[in-house]
Amino acid sequence: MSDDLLRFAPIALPIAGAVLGMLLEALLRKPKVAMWLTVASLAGSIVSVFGGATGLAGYGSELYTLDAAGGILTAGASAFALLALFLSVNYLKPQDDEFPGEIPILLALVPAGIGIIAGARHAMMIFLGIELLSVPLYALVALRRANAAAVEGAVKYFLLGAFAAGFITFGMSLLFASEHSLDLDALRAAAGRSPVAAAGTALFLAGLLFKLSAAPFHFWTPDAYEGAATPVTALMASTTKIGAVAGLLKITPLLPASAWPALAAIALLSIAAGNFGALLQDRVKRILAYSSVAHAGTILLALAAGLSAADPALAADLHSAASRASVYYLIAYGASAFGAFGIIAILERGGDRFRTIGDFRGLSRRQPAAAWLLTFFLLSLGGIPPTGGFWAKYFVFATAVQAGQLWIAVAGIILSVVGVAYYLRIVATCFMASEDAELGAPPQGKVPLPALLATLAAGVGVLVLGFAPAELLGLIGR
Amino acid sequence: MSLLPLIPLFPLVGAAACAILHARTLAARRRDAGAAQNERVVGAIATLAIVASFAVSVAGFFIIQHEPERRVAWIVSNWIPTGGQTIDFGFVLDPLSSVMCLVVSGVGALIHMYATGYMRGDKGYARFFTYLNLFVAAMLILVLADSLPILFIGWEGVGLCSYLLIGFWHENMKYAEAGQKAFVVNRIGDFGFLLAMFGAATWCVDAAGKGSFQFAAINESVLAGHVEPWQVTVIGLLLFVGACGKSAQLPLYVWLPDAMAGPTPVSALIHAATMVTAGVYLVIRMHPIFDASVLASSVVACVGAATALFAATMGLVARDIKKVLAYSTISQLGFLFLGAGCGAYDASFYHLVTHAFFKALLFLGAGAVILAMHHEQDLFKMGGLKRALPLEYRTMFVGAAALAGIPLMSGFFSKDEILGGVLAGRPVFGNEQINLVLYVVGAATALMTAFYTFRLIYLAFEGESRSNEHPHANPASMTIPLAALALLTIAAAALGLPSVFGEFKPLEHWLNPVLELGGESGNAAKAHGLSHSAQWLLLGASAAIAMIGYSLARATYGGGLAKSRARAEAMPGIYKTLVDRWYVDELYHAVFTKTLRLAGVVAGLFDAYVVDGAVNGVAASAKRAAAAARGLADGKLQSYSLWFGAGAVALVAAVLLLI
Amino acid sequence: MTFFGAPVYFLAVALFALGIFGFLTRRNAIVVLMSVELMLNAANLTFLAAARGTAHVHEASAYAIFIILVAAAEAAVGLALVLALFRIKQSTDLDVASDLKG
Amino acid sequence: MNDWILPLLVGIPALGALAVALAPAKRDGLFSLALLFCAAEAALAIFTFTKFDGTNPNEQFSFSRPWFALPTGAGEAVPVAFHLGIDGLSLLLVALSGLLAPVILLSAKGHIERREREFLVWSLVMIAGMQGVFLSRDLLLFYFFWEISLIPLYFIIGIWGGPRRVYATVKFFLYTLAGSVVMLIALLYLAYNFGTVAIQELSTKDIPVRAQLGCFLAFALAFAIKVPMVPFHTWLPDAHVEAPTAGSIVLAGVLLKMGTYGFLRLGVGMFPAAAVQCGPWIAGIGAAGIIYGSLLAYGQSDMKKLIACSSVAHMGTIVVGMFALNAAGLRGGILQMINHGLSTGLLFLLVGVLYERRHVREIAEFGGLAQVIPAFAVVLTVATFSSIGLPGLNGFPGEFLCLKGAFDASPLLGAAAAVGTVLGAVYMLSMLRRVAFGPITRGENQKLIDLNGREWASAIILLIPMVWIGLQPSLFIKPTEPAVDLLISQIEKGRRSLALENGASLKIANAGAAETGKSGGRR
Amino acid sequence: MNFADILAYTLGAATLAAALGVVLRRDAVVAAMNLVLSFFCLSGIYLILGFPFLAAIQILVYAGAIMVLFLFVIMLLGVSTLARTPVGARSGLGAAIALAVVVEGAVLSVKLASGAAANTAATTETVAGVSELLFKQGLVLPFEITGVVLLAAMVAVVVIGRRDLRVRSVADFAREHAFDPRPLVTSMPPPAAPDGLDAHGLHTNGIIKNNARAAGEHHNSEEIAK
Repeated sequence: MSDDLLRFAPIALPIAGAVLGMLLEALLRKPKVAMWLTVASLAGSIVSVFGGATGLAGYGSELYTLDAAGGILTAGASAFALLALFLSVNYLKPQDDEFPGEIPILLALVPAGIGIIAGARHAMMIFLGIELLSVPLYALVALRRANAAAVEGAVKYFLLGAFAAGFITFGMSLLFASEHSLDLDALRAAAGRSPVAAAGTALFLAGLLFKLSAAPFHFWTPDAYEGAATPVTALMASTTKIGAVAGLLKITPLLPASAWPALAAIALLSIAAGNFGALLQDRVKRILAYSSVAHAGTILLALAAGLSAADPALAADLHSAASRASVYYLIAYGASAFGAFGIIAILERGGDRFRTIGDFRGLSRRQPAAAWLLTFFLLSLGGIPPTGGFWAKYFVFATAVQAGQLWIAVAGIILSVVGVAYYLRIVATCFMASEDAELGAPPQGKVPLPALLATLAAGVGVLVLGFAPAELLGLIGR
Repeated sequence: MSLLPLIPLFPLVGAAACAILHARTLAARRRDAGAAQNERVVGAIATLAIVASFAVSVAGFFIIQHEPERRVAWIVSNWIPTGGQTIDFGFVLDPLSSVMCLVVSGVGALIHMYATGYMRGDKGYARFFTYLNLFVAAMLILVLADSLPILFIGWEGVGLCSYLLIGFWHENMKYAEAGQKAFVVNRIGDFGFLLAMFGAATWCVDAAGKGSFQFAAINESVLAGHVEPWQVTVIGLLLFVGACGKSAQLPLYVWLPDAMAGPTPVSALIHAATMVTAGVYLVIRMHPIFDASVLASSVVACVGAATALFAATMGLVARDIKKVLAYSTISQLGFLFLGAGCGAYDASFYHLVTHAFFKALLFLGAGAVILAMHHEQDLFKMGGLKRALPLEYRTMFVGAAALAGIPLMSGFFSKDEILGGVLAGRPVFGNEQINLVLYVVGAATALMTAFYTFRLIYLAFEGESRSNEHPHANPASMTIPLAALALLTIAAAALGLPSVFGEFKPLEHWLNPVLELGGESGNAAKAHGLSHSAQWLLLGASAAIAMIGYSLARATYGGGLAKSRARAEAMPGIYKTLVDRWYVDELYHAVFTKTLRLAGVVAGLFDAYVVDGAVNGVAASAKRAAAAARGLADGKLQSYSLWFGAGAVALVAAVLLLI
Repeated sequence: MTFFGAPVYFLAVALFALGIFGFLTRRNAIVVLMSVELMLNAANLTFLAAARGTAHVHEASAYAIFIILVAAAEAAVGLALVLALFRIKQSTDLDVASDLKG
Repeated sequence: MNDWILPLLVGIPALGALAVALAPAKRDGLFSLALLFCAAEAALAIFTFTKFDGTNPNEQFSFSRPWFALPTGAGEAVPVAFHLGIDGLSLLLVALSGLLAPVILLSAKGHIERREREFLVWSLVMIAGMQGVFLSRDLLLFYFFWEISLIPLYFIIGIWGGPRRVYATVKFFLYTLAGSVVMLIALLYLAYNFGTVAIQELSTKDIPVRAQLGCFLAFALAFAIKVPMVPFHTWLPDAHVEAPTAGSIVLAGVLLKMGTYGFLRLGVGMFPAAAVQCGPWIAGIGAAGIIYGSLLAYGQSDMKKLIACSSVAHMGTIVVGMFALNAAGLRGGILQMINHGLSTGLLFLLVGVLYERRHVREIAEFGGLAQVIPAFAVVLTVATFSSIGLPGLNGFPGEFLCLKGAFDASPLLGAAAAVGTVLGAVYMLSMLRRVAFGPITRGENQKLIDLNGREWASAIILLIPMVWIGLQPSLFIKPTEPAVDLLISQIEKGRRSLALENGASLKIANAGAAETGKSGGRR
Repeated sequence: MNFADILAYTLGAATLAAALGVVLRRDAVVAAMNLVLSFFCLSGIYLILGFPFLAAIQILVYAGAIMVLFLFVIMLLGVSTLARTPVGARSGLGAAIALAVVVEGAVLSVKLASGAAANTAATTETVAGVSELLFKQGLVLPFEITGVVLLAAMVAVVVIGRRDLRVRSVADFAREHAFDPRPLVTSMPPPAAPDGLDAHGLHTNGIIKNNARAAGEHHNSEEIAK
């Protein structure tokens, strides 16, 4: 019995935390309780993943079993949700006169959804996981419902999300119609046999690519990121991709191996759309949003490579390489993106001053620590060596080269150099503004401690990944 | 043997000492301590260093007598390991280099003594002697080197010192430009020398196929025939390009007239006695190459003759006393190459030695005149100095006589030997007539030389004084060297009397081991070329040429300036071109300097707009794409969903097609 | 020719296409939400049509139920958002919500 | 046994950067702390040079710790190690960058007034990055340090540079990054197809000629941008003009050498067949670069830009020397890397001296300085003549060997490269004349003060090795000779495999091999 | 073509007509009614397909709960405002995409139909069978998860829909939250940038474009300063 409890712990704990939190919130009217409860449940989820919740068989294991990579993804999502909670603790207080108790509940449900997707061995589980992941996020984006931008962002995110849900369900129905089963292992075995199944997978894929914010489906990302409050954006930047990639890792094998060029095309399109979109941007959150589109493209590059081998033996190798690369990328990119948004959240402290690049001018003189930390995160996003971002990019392109797609790798990596240009622009504004240029508005009030801790935690994560990639690689590999 | 390395070492130490003193005077000047007292010390150190080196050279001269090959070689240390061969700091004292050492250090010492007087009161006194000592050291290294790269050290060393000394008064931009021009033209010559060096090291391989930079090895390999003829010619020509650069021959002579910007002792030492002869020394040292390749030696001869004639014409009309001597130096060097080109190496070396003496004498005399006339250099503003400067007049007269080739003077014998060598020497380009033509050119040059030499004497010393300054006497330290050089000029005649007066040829006999390398090829061919009667005829002709030149000059310039002016106007066209130095300077300026500057500007523009343009173009196109990408996101949910729908449909279609 | 062969799937695809058409062309938030419902119903129909008469009957209806429940959840959140938008913009026309751009 | 040296060589500046970043000391306290670390670095570099055993061709003092394994499917993985080693090829460069460390600090003291702490941190990180590049024996580690060394210079130019600094520094960063990412792809290709990223193993493994060519071209692109070779050089003048003096010294002194060192170690070392195949082309471009660079320099009116263009020409000489692929050329290439570092470093130092006093760099602004500041004029003259290649100073041995190598490879190439010596004299001496000689044209030049103690110290640090190499180059060339001979045997192996590849049957191959063997000059 | 087929065809046609009505009618209320009609027809089809339980659920949940919610919201927003809802600008493109989906769908359904074996064993769906799956074993976990999804939806709706504690009339709330057209970036006119530097003190002709113009030209909703 204890095995089953342990097996479900990574997703059960956050859900339990949310429900209990809601009850206590209703009864005791003290938001602090819900917050600490969520913290405990998320921490419990992380601990349970490393405590051996992965790879166990048991009740309902044909529907839900966490493997090593899935475990890392769930733990990552829970960690990022935890950090987002810390980030938003007193971010919103000045705005909405009392801290809405529901935020911890919503924050707890997001990693639960991702855990479900990560462990899913059944298509419906993936769909439900996506829904459980998305609904709280819609609410979180629209948190400051008095702010027109937030509501607009949430509406766009929701409507396109519902549209994607329509595609996913119809895709699943086609899969069921042709294979009469939604069990992923059965479907993988039948991959490529019937066109209807392939079309169904493609539709399912479209929904997931929306969640990943890949190229043609990415237009919601800048608006949602800009509309939402910065801690929520930090959460979205780091976790939505984990959920999407967890789903993609399970759905792409259903596609016939010969379909990899489609994925590769979307990957390159995303990198280009993301990088070129951000090049002339003036508002920092939109820049980071477009950069997340580019990073989505990079991950897709690895997944496309993972798909491309015809004979089964090489296919298995490539798929494991692709999943290793993409999981590493998610954790490294997630930490860097979270860190960058964390810095912006600390600087904003609830206000809306640090919106455009102009506000960052001469930051290195006013807030040197913030400037250097932001630079570190941006370098990691750009994939410059001493940071985790470098190894992430390295492993992705390693998978592409292993799959023999040299020219696609070269194209992808040249486009990513364009990406570095706009990170440098932000860094240049912070450090290299001319002496006499008047500086952006100074942030008022002192630095909120929990937010600082969260951002520093992300920084340490990126640094450790930068200098010692072996640890995480080992964890994923096992 | 152990003291031979001291020869180049003394001047080096002297240079270092003067440099330190200069640095102290700089510091002292700021506290304006006694400069004069300092000058005496510096002058003494510098001169002593050269004298010591001269003494060791003399000792060396006697030491090598007893050596089997009259040759002593020593290696100081290894220098550059080039993978194949290792280049060492190797030096050799053999008959050729010992005489050169004697000339360099001897004349050098005298000029140093003269300079102590000439430069008195100049605030760069110590700096001057540092450079002068450094120059002598470099020249000695050049002469004593036993391999091409070590010779190249001396070669570029003297180039550096001539750059520093020409531009010594660097306050005046024109002098600085003259210095730069000298170095750049030398560098063009060095380009040829460098390639010749590599060619020799690569192609002149010994029996075992191993190349070497050593003179001995190269000469021996050329003689042994291991080198293909075209390669020998290429090396020969490239060596000659280097020699032209250094010895101011036709294409690369333009820097010498401008080099007169330097103080006069510099002109005397560098641009008359030592550095300019380095080219001839190189040709003589590598003579097996020129013997082996008819084309190379013929080119040397013809260029020599052409330069001699060309420079002499310009000498006729030069107004500046030092410019006259400069053109005469170029012309005499042309003579040397003419002789060397026809195989008369000992004759041209003999003329080299005598020329060193009397040209140095003339320059020092000119210096004395200039100093006396308070730095006035224009001949037309001088005159009647005979009475004021009697010693200078007599010594310069001796020098002029030697230069003009007045019979019984050393110049006469050495020039005659060369002309004889031309007639009896190797047929240029394979046929005899060209030798005859070259002889006629040589004779014409000799005539012009005699004319302009005595033109100088008469304009400067004869007639009535045309300037209002009253010349003051020069200090003893300047007059003693003049006298000494005059004696040397006269004594030099004894070094190489023509064979018709009996077999007393110490210089030729002394140089045999070096010039005998080729067995037949050397001067043996010349010895029995001319019969006694031909030799007498030759002597007579040379004497006649000299006397005609002397009398012509006396006639035109004897009666003072007015009459001579009239005669000059008689032929305006030629006079103008000669005065403007055949417009060569303008030609060079237009051809080289302007095109180079234009090329620089064009390269700059090309770089900024084409190469850089491409880079910025990439950035601009990226920005255009970025603007387009931003245009797509127009904020309307409908367009987002259209993209979504289109993407989904495309994806499904792609998957269906790719199954 | 029996309705339950190809025609039922035609109907499902038609419903799905109409849902997409409604979503892409209508600018009224409510109608857009209704179109999404249509697409979800199309999926239900396909599930059930595929499982007709087979042993997976119960499985298909379970999936249909799940989809209906999720549709309900989506509708609720959607309408809440529409209301919030209306309160800010006094209109449900989606072009009004186009300030975030670039 | 003494494998502690190399990690310390990289560690000292890194620790120094950390110490300076955290130390609470006030303004010049920080500076002396940084100088302490730099002095230690210089001492250790010289110590390494002396302890280096000049007879053994392969790497010494190697320090290797497993870092991580890149799984390449089917169970096995490519071991990536933190593997440092020094051998003949990198010895001189490590010594140079160690030596330049104090010079950078000393020259920075004068003109870095604001934000010293950041500057000191960045320059120390820069030095650590450079040493890392020269010492790493693992391709991935090489790439890791290669990109890390970009960041400090980005900030040094960006924050303390001139008016167009942001444009210049972004251009420098992106240009170099674009080249190096292509190298990353080639690096990955090698890792997957040959199962190792250790440079030593890759050099011994005979890679098929076609693959060699592909990888070589990818690596060559990255290094050509870094050297810079002519078509890719436009970032250098901008970077130099905008960089502060210390930035210019480190950029010209060491950063450009990473390109040539890369060509040597990775280009020729690992892909000899491709190097033999592309050698003449690259040498040709190098020779063109010499002439083009010299013409560019001649047309400049800004002193710093002139020296920047001159270093394009000098680097062309090094490339010509190296890709002559013979004993003399390789020795010349390696030595000339050091010479260029020293002479151009000194030239930039002197330009910095003038800039600190007059805050202007146009040559026309100066004139007749020899009369006002004679000591400066003397050092400037020595630096000019060293960069022209006057025998007796350090320029000559290097240039002589490069040109001899080029001549041995092909007389035409030798002649083209030798033209550089003449053009070099033209533009350098005209610059020297317009700056130091002639009358004093500007009033402000009257009151210029001569070199102070600090400036003399940094100049002396550079002058001593310049004269020493000039007089006794064998001391510096001897230790590199075994490694160069090893490289030559590698090239011969490349030639043979290339001949095998081209010659269809074995017979033609033998004839071909014999032919190419005998007359090195045949192209 | 027995009776069931005829009935199925008619119901199918009716559903299609209703769906067209939903999509094309300009009036939202009529659209909602059409949707309800289509749900009823669908439940009829489910009955014929042999899924009585599903037919009931369709009516109860879809028509009963969700459509009521829609109508409630339509009423709340005021029927008049929803009378004339314009069609989107680029509806032509939307139609094209829908048509493409129809074509692809048709192809697939033909393949699907041919593939499916025409089995006649009419094992109709029973409530027991479904509940066995949902509550005992088989699909229990997804069912629980849908529960959590519904919970999440509830919390989300509460967060979004929460009315401010300070009760104010809709009018002044609207005024207070009206969108202030001031451009998002208080982009003052770019100062005369010395030698080509843009408003941000950054170089213009390099990669950093002069985006003061770009920032000024698009206006954005400024967060209403509290």
